[in-house]
Amino acid sequence: MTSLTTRINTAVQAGRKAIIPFLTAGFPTKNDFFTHLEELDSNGADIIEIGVPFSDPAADGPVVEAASLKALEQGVTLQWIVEELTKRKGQYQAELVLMGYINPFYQYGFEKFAKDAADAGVSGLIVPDLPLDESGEFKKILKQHGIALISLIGLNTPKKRMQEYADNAEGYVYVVSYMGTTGAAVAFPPELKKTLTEAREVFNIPLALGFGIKEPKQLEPFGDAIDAVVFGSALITDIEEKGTAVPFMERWK
Amino acid sequence: MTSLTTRINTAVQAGRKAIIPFLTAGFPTKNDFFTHLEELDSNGADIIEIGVPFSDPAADGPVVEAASLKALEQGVTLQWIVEELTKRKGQYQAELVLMGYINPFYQYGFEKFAKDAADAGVSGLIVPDLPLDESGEFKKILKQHGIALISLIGLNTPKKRMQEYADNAEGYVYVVSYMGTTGAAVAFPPELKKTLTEAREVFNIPLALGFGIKEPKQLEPFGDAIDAVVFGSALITDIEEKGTAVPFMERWK
Amino acid sequence: MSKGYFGEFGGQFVAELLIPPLKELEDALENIVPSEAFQKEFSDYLKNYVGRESPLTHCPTLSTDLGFNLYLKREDLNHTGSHKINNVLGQALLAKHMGKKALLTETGAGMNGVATATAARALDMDCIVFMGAVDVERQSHNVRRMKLLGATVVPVEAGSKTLKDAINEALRFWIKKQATHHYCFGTAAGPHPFPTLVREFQSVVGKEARKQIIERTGALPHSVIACVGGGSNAIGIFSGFVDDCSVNLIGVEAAGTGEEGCTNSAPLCLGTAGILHGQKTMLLQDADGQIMPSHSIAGGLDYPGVGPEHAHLHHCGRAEYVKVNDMQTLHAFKALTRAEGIMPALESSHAVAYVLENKDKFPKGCNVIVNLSGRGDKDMDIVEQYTELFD
Amino acid sequence: MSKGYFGEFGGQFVAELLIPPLKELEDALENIVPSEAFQKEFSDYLKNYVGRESPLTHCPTLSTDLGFNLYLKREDLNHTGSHKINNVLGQALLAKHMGKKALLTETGAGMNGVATATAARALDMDCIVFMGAVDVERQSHNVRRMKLLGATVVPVEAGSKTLKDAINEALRFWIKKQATHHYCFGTAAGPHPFPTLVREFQSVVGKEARKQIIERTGALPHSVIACVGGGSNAIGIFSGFVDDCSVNLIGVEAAGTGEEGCTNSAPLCLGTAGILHGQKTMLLQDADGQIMPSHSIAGGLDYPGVGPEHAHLHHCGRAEYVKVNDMQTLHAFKALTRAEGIMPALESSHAVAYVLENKDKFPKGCNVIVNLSGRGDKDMDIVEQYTELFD
Ligand SMILES: Cc1ncc(COP(=O)(O)O)c(C=O)c1O
Ligand SMILES: Cc1ncc(COP(=O)(O)O)c(C=O)c1O
Repeated sequence: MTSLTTRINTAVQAGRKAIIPFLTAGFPTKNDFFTHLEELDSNGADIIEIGVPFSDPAADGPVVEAASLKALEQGVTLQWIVEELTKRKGQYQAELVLMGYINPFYQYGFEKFAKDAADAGVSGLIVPDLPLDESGEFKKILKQHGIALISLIGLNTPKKRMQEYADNAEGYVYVVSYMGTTGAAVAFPPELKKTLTEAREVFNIPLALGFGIKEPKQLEPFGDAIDAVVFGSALITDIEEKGTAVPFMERWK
Repeated sequence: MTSLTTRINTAVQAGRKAIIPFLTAGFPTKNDFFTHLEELDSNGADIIEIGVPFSDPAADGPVVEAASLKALEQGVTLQWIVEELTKRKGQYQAELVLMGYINPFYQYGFEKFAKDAADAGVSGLIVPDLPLDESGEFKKILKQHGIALISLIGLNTPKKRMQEYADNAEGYVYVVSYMGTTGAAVAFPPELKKTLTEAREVFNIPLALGFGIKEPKQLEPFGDAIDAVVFGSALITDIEEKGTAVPFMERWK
Repeated sequence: MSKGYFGEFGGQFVAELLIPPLKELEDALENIVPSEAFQKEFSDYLKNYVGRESPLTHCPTLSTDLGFNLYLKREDLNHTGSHKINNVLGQALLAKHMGKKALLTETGAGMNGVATATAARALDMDCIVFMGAVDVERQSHNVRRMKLLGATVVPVEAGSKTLKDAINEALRFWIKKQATHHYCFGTAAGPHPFPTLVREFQSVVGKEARKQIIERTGALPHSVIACVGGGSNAIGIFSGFVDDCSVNLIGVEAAGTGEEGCTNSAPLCLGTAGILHGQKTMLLQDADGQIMPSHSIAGGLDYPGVGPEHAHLHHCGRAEYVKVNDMQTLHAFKALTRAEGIMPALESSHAVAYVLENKDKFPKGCNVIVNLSGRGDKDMDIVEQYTELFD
Repeated sequence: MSKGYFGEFGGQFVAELLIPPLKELEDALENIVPSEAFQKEFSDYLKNYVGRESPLTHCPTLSTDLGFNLYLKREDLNHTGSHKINNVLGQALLAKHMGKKALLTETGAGMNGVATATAARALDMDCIVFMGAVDVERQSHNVRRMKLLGATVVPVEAGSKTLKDAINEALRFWIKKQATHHYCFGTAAGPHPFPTLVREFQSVVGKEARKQIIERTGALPHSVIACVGGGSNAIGIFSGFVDDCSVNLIGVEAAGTGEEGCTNSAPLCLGTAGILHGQKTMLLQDADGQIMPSHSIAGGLDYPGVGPEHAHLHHCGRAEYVKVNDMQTLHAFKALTRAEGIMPALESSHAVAYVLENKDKFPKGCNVIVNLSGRGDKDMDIVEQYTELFD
């Protein structure tokens, strides 16, 4: 059982959902990013997803895309992220997960990345454009370095395919709440319940719900069907408005 | 022998070329046209060619075309020309020839036109877009009313074709001095001499040279090869400048 | 007097100075054109350069609406985008055989100019194009194409500064340059032998269409419909069916804005017999025989005359001539674009419009061919002025 | 891992949410496309709607200059003016068979957008086109054509506001609308099965060209040359000759302004391997794997990636990839226009330019085919900015 799984289980056992904020690395500036990371860490984050910016984030909505481009303009690279996290290793209570498109990892070198990321204290990776069929090699390397490759599933993922993911799934399962990109949903579609039920049957690791989440009451209908919640666009928007991550994190206490 | 032939022969016998000015009917205004016609008549014209304005004068250069369009704007029609000439019948010493494109005559009606034109004192007709092959019917009708249809020939008219024209030629032969439209030539091409020689062999009526003629000295090289001279564009330009046809006519005395 | 005549129409009403080059051309039409060598060369060009044969496209959506089968003869797919290239390539090739070094032509909408400039390049000849100054202004797109193709475009400032004046100027220029230049007349009009020559080169349209419709439907069509400017695309397709008495031939003229007495381009429907540009034909003219200005939203139809063979087919009743106005044309442009993904030239849209506006005249289930003489890219600027049509 | 791969390139690097529609499409490619019914319907459309086969035109003037025979495969004569229609009609037809109601696509220069909007009308489907805001601006002519065809054009304001961003946006939209919409990918790139599907529909170009050159010359050509943007016209013609080992296949990329380090569109010549838009391929990217902006005077080549099969043909050496810059392209545009009366698209002009600039690489008297992927009308505004070229 990876540290990510453990962390979520602990929260669930404490009668709450694990809290997983997402923040683009180097957003809004290289310095402020670490301030906000700190705020997230000391205000209830169980796991923090750090976005690795990419020029062509085809699975993201406008908020994350804009944050990503802004970070790139400021010279944020995967190497910078790994180096800065290495410097700060051990400072964070939350588990750290990197989330980014495959190409920057590919250019970094899968082997080198896995080693450096493990050294930096990263325990998981989410790659939205690396579906099951393409993930074999990278996943194996990551596993060798103790990094979990998180599976993403959506409303159109058949149970049979969930099973294929489940065979090798680690950490937690990222359930995409609707058919779309990050940050968009106003209401979750009715099929979501079925997806969560099936996922619960298939996977023996926790389920995290993400995409379009702004506030706790959105989760009420799901009860125990989910174990963790991921929020990104709404958080970024709030940080942009208020200059701090604290108020947004307060909502989830 | 038509009156046109007689008139030219008389001039030649007097040791000079017959003078044939061309003026567009109704140019520059309906009234002034008759003033200028008078000037031409009393200043040495043997024959006067009166242009019947047409919207699409495809054998004319810019000066005659502009005069033609100006006349049309002032409401000059073939009917008006015939009527006005009828009113003035007998006032002119010179023989009168109408020169115009075929369509206005066609619309007027060949038969009616021939009758009315004869009544108006017109003794000849020049139709630049009515070559031999198309002229049969109209020519016959004109002849019945004593009007000569003048033949036009050019530098590219083969001797054989001149002969075809000659079989029915009346009045005079209009020899076009160069390959082009009215008013353009600066120098006559060398082939002109040959054309004139051939024409003299073929035709037994006088030869008039036209197109691009401004002043008597242009004719010097031709000696007896021509019997008459036609000028139009240069005359019109002079009238436009000076408001009278007299000075231009003076040149030819 | 019957040489070069279609019934009472046609002839050779030109300056004597143009008789020799016309005779030279008559000779070429008689002796060079029918030769096997010329025909082979011409059909090679049509196949390998122009892209013939052009398809016959069935319009599924419109046919369902209409209750009968609408087929389009796709001259829009020819190199340079209209039927004009068939004629100019034929003439250019002939000119080359005749030893001419250059082509001269006139153009209204510019399609004939572009086609001629193109044929000149294909056959390595010079090219000069006369174009009314008003047309130069409103068809700037095609002027630019001609210039890119290396042609000299001469704006004609005389008269109404449109096609008829460009023809006048081209005739004038031809007088001067007849030794070196072939006048590549752009439509099946003008003095003999042009109407015959142009029909000859455009007859491939009718031959193909006849073969294609029989292959596709097993029978001759009920009707064949084409727009008529000078009449070359129409005579081209009609010629394939003129001997098939059962086939209705319908020529569609441009009614202009369409109200009583408006300026139009419909000499067969609204004109009288007269003589212009070397031919006796039907003309828009006043009682004194002065040619009237014409108008159509389709530049290529904007001519106050029409080829003499159409005047004859009209007179003897073998073909019917009708008219369609600017707004009907725009609606047809939109209807065909939206229904089938085919943007017709505004000229061709006239023919389409006649079918759409008169569907009751065609029996249910019959087959109708419209000659789609050109593509509509060139007309986008005009069409877009009618934004209310496209929302 | 080899499904959807060409050697080491290709794959299906997309969000999990796009796996189901891609699998659906794989099924359709396997089961519907090869069926006799589909093939018949598709080739009927190609023949009767698109106007295939397209001719193979010999260029007499340029061939004399070059010392060998230059032939052009005339995709410019297709309905809508480029090879794009072959692919989109195939995909639209397939989408219809799959029960989809609408097409979505991306476009750079607008040619794929126009073609897709057209196919949508031909098959009575809805159409939405994503286009970078910069491209909307500079290709307004094609935007207008799409709108006339009833398509919805969505300007994309993200990123560099060009083709790659339009693809991102189209992928995003497809996630949402996969139930009703088929993503009609415009070139032989993107996630499996698009590279295979697009090659399948473009292979008609190569099949025809092979048959035609053998008919005309009795032999296979020395070389086959095509411009490479995403790579669909190139893969279409290459596919006809890839098994003929003696035939040189040459893909021409866009070098942009051409000086060392300039922004270009030549990922095979100047890029490195990477992953973008669902595929592992050659890309223009920095050391961190960020995609770099691309540039070419030819909008349709302006893409920082390339279809994976080209990356493979490059890697294994079966095809050679070269590059040509903007000025060489303009000169070739002019040369072909003036020599043969054929105005090539600036994309296609790249392929022509390679031949003109490298004539010593071709043996005297040999036969060379250039794929003339599109017509140049759309590029007149650009070309005319270089007035010094055209006097
Ligand atoms: C597309 C198209 N159709 C028709 C015409 C009319 O000419 P015609 O009547 O000679 O076919 C033109 C003339 O430019 C044209 O461009
Ligand atoms: C005429 C033309 N050629 C080539 C291309 C490049 O695309 P591909 O490389 O897919 O053939 C385009 C793209 O728009 C095009 O319009």
